[in-house]
Amino acid sequence: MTPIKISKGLDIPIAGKPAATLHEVSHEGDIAVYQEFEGLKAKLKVQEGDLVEHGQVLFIDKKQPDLQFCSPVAGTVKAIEYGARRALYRVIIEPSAGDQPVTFNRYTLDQLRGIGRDAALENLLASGLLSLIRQRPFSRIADASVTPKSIFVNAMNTAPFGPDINVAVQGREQALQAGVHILTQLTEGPVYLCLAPSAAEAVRNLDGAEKHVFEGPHPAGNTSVHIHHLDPMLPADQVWNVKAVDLIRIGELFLNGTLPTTSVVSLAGPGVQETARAHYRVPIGMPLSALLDGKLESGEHRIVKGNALAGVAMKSAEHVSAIESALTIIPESEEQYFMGWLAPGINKLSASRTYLSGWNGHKREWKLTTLLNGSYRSMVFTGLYDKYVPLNILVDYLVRAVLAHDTDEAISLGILETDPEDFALCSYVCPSKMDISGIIKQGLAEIEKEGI
Amino acid sequence: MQKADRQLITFALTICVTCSVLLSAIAAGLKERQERQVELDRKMNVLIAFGVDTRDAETGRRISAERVEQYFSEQIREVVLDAESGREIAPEDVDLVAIREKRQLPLFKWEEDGEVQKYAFPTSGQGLWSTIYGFLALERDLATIAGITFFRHGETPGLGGEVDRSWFQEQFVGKRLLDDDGAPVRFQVVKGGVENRYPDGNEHAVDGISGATITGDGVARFVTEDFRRYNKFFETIRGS
Amino acid sequence: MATAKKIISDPLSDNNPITIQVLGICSALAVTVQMETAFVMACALTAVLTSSNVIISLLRNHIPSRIRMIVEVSVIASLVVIVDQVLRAYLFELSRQLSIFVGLIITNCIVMGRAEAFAIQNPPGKSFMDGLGNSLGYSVILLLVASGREILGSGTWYGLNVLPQNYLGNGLAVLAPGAFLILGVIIWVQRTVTNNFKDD
Amino acid sequence: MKFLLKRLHKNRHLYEPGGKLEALFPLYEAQETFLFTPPHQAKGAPHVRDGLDLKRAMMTVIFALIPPTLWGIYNAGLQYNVVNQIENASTMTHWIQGAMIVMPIILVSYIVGGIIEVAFCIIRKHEVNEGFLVTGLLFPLTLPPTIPLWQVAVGIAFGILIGKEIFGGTGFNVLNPALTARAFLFFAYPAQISGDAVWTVVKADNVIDGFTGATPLAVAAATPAGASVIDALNEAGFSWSTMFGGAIGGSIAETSVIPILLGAALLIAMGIGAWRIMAGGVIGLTIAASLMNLLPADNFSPFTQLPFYYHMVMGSFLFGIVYMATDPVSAAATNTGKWIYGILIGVLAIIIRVGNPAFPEGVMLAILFMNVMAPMIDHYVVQGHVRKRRADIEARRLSYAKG
Repeated sequence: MTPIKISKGLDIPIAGKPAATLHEVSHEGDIAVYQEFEGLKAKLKVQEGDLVEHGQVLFIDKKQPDLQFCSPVAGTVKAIEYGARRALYRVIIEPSAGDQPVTFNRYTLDQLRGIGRDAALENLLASGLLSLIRQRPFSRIADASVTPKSIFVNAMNTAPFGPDINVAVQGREQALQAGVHILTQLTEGPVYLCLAPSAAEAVRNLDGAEKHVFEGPHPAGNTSVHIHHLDPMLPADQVWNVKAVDLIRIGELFLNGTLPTTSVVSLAGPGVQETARAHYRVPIGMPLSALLDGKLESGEHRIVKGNALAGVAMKSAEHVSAIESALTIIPESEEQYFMGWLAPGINKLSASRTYLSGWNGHKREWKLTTLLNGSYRSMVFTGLYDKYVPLNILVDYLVRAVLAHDTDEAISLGILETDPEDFALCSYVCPSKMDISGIIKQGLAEIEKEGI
Repeated sequence: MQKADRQLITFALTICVTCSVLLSAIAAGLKERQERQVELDRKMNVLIAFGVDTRDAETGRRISAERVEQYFSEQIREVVLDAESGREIAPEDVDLVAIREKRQLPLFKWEEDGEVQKYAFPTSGQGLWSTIYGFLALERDLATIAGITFFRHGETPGLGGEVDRSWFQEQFVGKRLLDDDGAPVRFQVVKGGVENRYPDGNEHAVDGISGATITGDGVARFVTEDFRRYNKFFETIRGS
Repeated sequence: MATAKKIISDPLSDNNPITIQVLGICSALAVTVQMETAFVMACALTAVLTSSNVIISLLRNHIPSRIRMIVEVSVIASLVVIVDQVLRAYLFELSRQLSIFVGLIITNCIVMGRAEAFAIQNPPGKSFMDGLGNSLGYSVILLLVASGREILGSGTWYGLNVLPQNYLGNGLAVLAPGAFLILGVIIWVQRTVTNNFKDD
Repeated sequence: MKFLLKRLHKNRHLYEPGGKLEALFPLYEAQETFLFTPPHQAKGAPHVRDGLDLKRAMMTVIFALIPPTLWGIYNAGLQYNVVNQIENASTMTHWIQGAMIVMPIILVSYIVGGIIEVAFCIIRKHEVNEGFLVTGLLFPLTLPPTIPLWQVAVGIAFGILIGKEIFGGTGFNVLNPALTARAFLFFAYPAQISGDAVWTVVKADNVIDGFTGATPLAVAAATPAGASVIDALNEAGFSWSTMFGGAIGGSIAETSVIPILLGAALLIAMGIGAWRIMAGGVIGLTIAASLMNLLPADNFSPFTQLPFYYHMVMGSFLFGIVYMATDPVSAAATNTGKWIYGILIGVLAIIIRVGNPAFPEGVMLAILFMNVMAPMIDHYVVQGHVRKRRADIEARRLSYAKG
């Protein structure tokens, strides 16, 4: 397998890479299930005080009513909380011994090679795990009524930081293989498996998928890059994608017939004590406070669900996500440096060569903080962004088209092939400190609303 | 033919006829005055070249047409020369096209007490962007410049456009177009100033306009050339 | 009469033919180097515009609509030629400086525009007011631009020295782009002050 | 430094909304962010940010301007001392004399420009943008040392008002403000700046024999038909090597090639200056000048016969292409666009220089003209990209479908 080499991009040398070790974490207390999907309108199926079984439906998607979101644990619905505009925020469940877990269709590994699309979708919808599969364009939950052109499995991670599939797959090799088989049932096209050069044998030897190795700096591990190089999309195309770590859970569902209760989470970032930077198998929905207790450095931190580039800041009172398996902890900072514009820049990391660190600083690790390193300014067209997006896209002009609400232009410039996370590096390097990902996200939302 | 069409044509005809009659009448009525104005303008510029103050010192207004005519009837005599032979042409042979092509050369003589004191002739030529028009007046010796005026041009304001400024024109007064042997010189408009190039002075050169070398070169060239055209005639006068 | 007042005042700022409708720019650029030429041009345009408005208004019920435009042009052209001839006979030097721009009043959108937009459907009295108002709107801007250009360019105003003798003339103000710039600044200031500027 | 920061913060409340000096917040912000990096945090993703901000980027341009500025100061003094025949002038006296000539020009530019910039920031209630620091230095460096100070003030005021603020401020301007300012002076007061006059400060009563002081471009443009421009230049004291070295009269920072190349190297090394534009300019100039050389010498001005390596070191070409043409706000932004933009600047500069005797310095006009054209170039590059992109995807899918 000759690797596909990606040259554009940047590996940010941020400290806090998670070790390749896996620790089991158990939890006795309350569990929370979040409505964490953008654009999803939830319809509740339980009330406060109800007893729920493991695998029982908590809420459904109004748009795709077959898609059910289920409880990962048996217990009592302790509280239902709402966010802005009375939208469901989360359901808190106090675990107790259940009578009978809700079961799903169970298959052997061999059966899975040919169960057919309908059987595969039935389990995925009933369990809610279809929500782990995303659909391009717009990166929404896969639409069961659509047969995708192809499916991309992302078995690599180049962003700082995410779980390592080599660690997560340990002991779950069969489940991952089962997941790949299920995907082959969902599309008539190929299932692509995108691997890092370091992929373990268990991942490398998976059966049923077309395997490709991607090599290079971030965003070589982003699905958009894989799609772009393997099977580029035209505006009318629809493609599904799923992360390999999530595919393990899908495989477990089909092999065991019950909803998986745990997921592998990577805990990383400069805010985590060095010894605690590792992978954890945790009960889905457990409180962050319980997981993070005693593992962080002193000081104020930002807890990020996902990686440092594209993740979402969380409150410490929140819980482990059901769909995102990375936690990144970044120290907060408001430090002001004297005459920063004059400093040689030995102690300040920059990808630009205006700082000394831009010349050789990427060889060592940096304890980066949330400091913006500048002020917001108006956009200057420099072509700088293009160096960080290996997608044959003129980023400046795409951004301008979105800002001008020129959706036709944005589509012809290729916005539908992208995901906001692909532009995270642009925001990272932007001297005007623009939120490029946010602009692209807004553009995608506008196009989705207007229809293509 | 329908009634509407007939009305339309009648109306159109009426408008056309009314307009043309009105315009013809006005044009005919004003023609003489307009021609006088053109003539007056030309004469005014000749007077300026001769060094007559055409503006009233107090009011700043131009002198009256009567005064101009008075100068021309009393002190100025206009003749036209044949460029080839250098002789005066009979008034009936004067041809405007030939004058424009410089085959016939108009010449103005300034007379005092029956004697010619100064001569003036039109001079024109290419500057940088446009043709520059002017009059050049000579002293009685037919070599020393008595005055020069440039009254029409399209040069860059602030650069070549400075040719119509008095500082530029006044330097010409007293300069000579013949050398010591009586041969016509190549007159010069010197970039960077006469003083710099000729520390001892030069009576065949004036200071150029900074930033307008080509305009200056043009002026020097056409003044020299036009003088040479007239010089054939001047030699006969000097000879007599 | 409120409407008559409005007919005159409206084109002065809110609906100024030059700064708001951006018409008649060509002559505004060409004749504004000095106040004198600008003033004569303003008078010429006022004469043409008011009389063309009045004449076309008088004829409005007789003009067959099929040849409406051509009649308007004939009237305007005749008036312009008359003005041009008179200038040549009585203000020769100025007419030479104004050169073809007096003749080009024929194609000045303001004149034709007012004839089409107003005079053709209003009585002579009102049309006269409208012509006068628009002429004034045009003249004000023309004279403002000319003031700016003459003062900046030559240090004089209407031929009178208003700046110290050793003032160095600004050559840009004398060139046509200078008129563009001054006009642009006038439009900028006017739109900022009246907040008349609408995006899209 | 903690002490200084504390003092700054102590007064901050005065300038914040509701404070007594609320209207002057841009001034406070400017001084605080001049002294200290701002304390802002990344609001959302990405949660870590690169160290580079626009202030640093602009300061890099200023650093890159230091070598030509220093040379300009030295040279202004040197020219003064030579022309005025100052006896026993040492290097030190050149420096002092030059500083006395050049520093007031730079100061006037900064003070007048700064007042206007801050005034607009206060009216428009936004932060003082650092772009003005570059404009305020670039502009005086393009002026001859003989420029009257009032013209510097008028020029920078025009450049910032008409070149920038009228369009809405930094980032929205079409033209490079420094060049707009220079073009304004060029057309408004041509006698002082067209390159034909004496460009060395001369004491009123001390003019030496034969000193004409025209710049090389003026000499070249005025070479009479039939003569060789190189000979004319040599006669006027401008050999290729003297023009390369730059100890001649000219605009403050444009005369010497070496410090400009130093600055260019710094800009390219730091990744701030667009090397494609610089390279494009050099290529465009070379092509255009070489094509001109092919014209029959008899029918055209001798200036057409001048080899490109002379054009390269004459006038403000290098200074313009390195510092002015690369201004990211007014230049082309696409990579292909940058090549086209740079090449056309080079070509146009030569055409204007050689073909238009009234404007011996074509670089400024070429850059301004291409500033206006840059959005159009980019538009076509982007449309080409869109077409190619789609064709590419379709072709790849087709080949994939075939196996």
